[in-house]
Amino acid sequence: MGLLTEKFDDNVLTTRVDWLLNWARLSSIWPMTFGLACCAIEMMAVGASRFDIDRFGAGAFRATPRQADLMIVAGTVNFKMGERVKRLYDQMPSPKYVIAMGACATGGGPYYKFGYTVMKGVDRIIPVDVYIAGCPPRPEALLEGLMLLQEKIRRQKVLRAPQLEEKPKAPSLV
Amino acid sequence: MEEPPQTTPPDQHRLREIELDVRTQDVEINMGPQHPATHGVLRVLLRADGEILVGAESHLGYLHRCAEKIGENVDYIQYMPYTDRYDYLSSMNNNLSYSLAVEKLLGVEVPKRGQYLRTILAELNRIASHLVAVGTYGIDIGAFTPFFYALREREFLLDLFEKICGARLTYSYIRPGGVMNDAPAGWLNKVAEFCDIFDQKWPEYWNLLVQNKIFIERTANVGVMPAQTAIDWGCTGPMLRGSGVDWDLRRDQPYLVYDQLDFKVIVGEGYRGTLGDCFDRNFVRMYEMLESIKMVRQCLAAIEEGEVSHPDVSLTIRPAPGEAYVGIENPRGELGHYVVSDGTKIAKRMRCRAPSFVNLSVVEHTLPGCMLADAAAIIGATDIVIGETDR
Amino acid sequence: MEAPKRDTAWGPMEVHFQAAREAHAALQEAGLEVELHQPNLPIFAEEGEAKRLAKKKADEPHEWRGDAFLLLKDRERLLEALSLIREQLAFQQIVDVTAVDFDAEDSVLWGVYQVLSLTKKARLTLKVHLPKDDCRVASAVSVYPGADWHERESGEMYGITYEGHPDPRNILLPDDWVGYPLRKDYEFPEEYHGISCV
Amino acid sequence: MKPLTIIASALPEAPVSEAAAPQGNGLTEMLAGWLPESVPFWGLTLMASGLAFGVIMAFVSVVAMFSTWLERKVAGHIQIRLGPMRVGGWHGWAQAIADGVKLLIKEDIILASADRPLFKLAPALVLGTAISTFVVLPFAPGVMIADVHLGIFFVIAISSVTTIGVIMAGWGSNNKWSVYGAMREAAQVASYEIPLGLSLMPPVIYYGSFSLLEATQAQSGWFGMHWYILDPSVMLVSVPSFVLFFVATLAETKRAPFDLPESESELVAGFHTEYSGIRFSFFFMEEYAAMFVMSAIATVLWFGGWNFLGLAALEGIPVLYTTACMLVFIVKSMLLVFVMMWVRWTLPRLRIDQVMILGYKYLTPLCLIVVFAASLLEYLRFVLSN
Repeated sequence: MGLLTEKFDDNVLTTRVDWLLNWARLSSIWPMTFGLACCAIEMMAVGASRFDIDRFGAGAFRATPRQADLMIVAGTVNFKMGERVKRLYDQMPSPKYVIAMGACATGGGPYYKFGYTVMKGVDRIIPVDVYIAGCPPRPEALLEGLMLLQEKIRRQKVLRAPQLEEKPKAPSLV
Repeated sequence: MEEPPQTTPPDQHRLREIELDVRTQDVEINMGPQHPATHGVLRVLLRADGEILVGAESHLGYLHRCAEKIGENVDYIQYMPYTDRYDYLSSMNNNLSYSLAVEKLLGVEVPKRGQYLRTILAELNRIASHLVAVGTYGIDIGAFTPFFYALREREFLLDLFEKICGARLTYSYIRPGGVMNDAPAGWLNKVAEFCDIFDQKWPEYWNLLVQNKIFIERTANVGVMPAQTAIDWGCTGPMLRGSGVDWDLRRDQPYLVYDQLDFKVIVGEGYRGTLGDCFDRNFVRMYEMLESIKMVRQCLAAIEEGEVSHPDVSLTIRPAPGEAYVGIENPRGELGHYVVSDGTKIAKRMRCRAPSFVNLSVVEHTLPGCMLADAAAIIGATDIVIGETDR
Repeated sequence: MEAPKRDTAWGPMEVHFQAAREAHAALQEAGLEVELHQPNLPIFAEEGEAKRLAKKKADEPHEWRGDAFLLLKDRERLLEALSLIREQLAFQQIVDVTAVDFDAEDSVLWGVYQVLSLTKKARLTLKVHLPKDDCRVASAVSVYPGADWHERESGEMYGITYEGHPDPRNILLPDDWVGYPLRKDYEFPEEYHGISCV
Repeated sequence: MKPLTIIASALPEAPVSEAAAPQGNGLTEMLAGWLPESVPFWGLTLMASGLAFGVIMAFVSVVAMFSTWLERKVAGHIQIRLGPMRVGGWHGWAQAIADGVKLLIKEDIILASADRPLFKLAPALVLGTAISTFVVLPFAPGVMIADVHLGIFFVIAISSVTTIGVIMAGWGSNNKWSVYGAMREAAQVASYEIPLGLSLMPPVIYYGSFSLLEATQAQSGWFGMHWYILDPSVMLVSVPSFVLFFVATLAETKRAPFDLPESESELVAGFHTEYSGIRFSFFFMEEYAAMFVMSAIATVLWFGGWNFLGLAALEGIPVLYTTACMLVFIVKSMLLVFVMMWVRWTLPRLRIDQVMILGYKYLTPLCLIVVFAASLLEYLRFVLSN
């Protein structure tokens, strides 16, 4: 699809095709099996019986970044791990999405002031699509974050030329 | 005194070459920090000869969150939330250890009802933690379904915790001087209800996972750790008891109301395979859940009305100078807080002795000689929480 | 052996005090210079004392409460003391090795060793003073293998050199980390590998 | 049926090369009827092959998609969840379509350090071999691409080519986990080919033919219920041989408890760790296609193929009869696929040495015993019937 991406103007065909592609993408967001800290436990709960993220088609947790669409940064990122988070993000095939789950991934959380190794938000190394508040967020909050991400994907334009500004580029770690 | 076990026999590589007259090279594989079997962000560097491991080296620090430094910069009550996040599967126990250490410095004892509530919550949290441990161990072995069954009961427990303190995971409920608030009306009945439900559900895990032939094959005789090694390396909790050492802080250094409760310390007995293997550690966890239910029932029978917090302890705490170490039996072993106070409202040292950290240190010595698939089984049986090993 | 009596809500106290006294006597008998420090406040506070303490000014003199500990005067003889504690006094397990930087102005760090006896069911705390300008002490790994990772950790956090440690690398911090974070005079870094820390 | 003599008589008559050509030529004749006379025979054959390929490809895609959806639903319900519920409306029926389209438009990453030809060829080879096994499946009377006389042999031979693809994928990825997955696959499949082949022998001895079509026709008695596994005179060997075949099938198709090549908690994703997007979906499809093929073989040999109670009554209405037969065949196969999923979500995973021990020390000797018993039984039946 790389050849066709972002080459066309708006018309009936492209909007319908866009609708289909976006529908496929938002209906099948495969997260990566990637837990960092406390939030990972709530992420597990989201996969489990009561909340069951699989209902929305996002339950196929893939262990390898190559097959994942969504990286849920569930927990505190420190500098040592940040390098790996960045690498894992780079290993994912596009289109890829990032959810910063919880206060730590969003902005350092309770470790903001005295946490000398804690990265003050994962958005300093990778672009984030959805931020979820909470420490840790409730599973419902993660489900809502997923739906916000789905809304975001629904509005994307695949074949048509982009009209939104590009995301700011994150600084490199190494 | 026993020599520490060798990580990798240095001459093994050469010997093999001579024996087989084939030039072979060990594979170095990097397991983690993002790997499904490392329970978080542990990284283990494995050296393998085909499927057989010849060396292992753990790398930690991917979740180092500087909690001890923070403890020296914030006051005693402000530090409570950080203790929650050490071992995020059993926050109640972390709160308890910290609160007891501060209370030791303050010299105050919580009223009886508070002590009973603390005991009930610590034991319920132990069950919740063991449920995750047993469930994720199933995933490590390759069985996904028991995990979901275990989490089903855990959700019931989390509802109970949520009712009493408002949080699902990070409670800050047990705090210096007592507990946050008294149990809401009907809460204790709910706990009794849970005990009955759990008694019915427990055989499900036992039959589905532990009694499974493949599970036994995968865990029995794998990762055997003799009792002496476990003691030498400072292992505690199910790791130590799985090796057949009869040691439980709840019985041997009783705190709270444990001296008034009647319970059995579960010790591995080599029910399948050798004493001290992965099966035994899991076995200890399985039966400890039942013992916890027993204790909770006794507490429910004994609890009486009254105050839950000590009236002298307020939000500002300035303990007398001195130092206190309190170790309690966490689901993973001895969780100790070592607090050094100089009489001001900020501690001089806030050390957390984390059981996972110590238990993990022996794993890299257990791995050589096992197969690659056993690495997942052994790390899983250690039941580590990275938030605690890295702090 | 019977489980020790529960003295307090945080566990038995008397058995630990007893163990500290016994260990003090045994170590002194072996010719090691050891001080026994015992708290001088009663275990339980009087009613209202905690409230009174909470309002107390910092410069008022304090009494001392908590655990007893042994202070080993000569840090060169640490291994001797530890092996005596392990072999003769039957403290089989090392619980914790850590250090304390009590004050930035202090000239010494405290090296703290917590040991546990599974047979006596008692704990013991041994301390040594390590001068900050010459921060080294013998590694306890040869006596207690379990001290391995604890020493690596306090080594990187306090800049203590554990002499004879089999693997003295950083364990929690990145290999290229600058400074010893748990020292009181530690300055928080501005940036790490181009990522701002503030 | 001529017991005991079949193997000798079947082999020289039907060498594989001849048998692989379209036999009934139904499709070719049909095309010849529609197209002008001037179209040469090779053109017709080519067109027929193309058409057949298209049909199979579509069928495989549908089967794979349905199976992925089913797998997630089965997993969900076994794990007291619901599985996909939202995508497309009713019970997430469109989930697999969304997954497929998404994988199609995902970025296709080829590592700079990968062995590019191997890396690219592997998924195609794997899926191609999985598809070609569909050629010999008798879906319904007259609905069969090729009636190969050595059909069973063909399936076994072709399906083990998958292993080469997996090894290529593992090696070409330049990833240690992948290499481990590939090596495990090689060891495992090589070991389980033996019990797999041997466990197919009892039915072959019973039918006296390697042809899947003949096997199906042989089970049409008793109003469509004369299935091999239901025949009381041979139940002593038919049931054990099916169990052995099923176990060997699980290993052959890399399903739990034998999913070592891609064991998630050990090898991340095994041999397809480095594959993304469409190439990964090929492996995905292959897994489900292979499961279906193996279940279909079991259906034909043990569960009567398209035969079902009273189905022959519909023979007067050809369209209805064919559809019903196909439906019966597919439902039977999918039921076996369901059992495989059920096993996967129930059992833990074996270790590689245990897999080997199971294969060589238990399955192979048991298979030999069963084959011996089957021959003996067949001889007795032959003696008694004469």
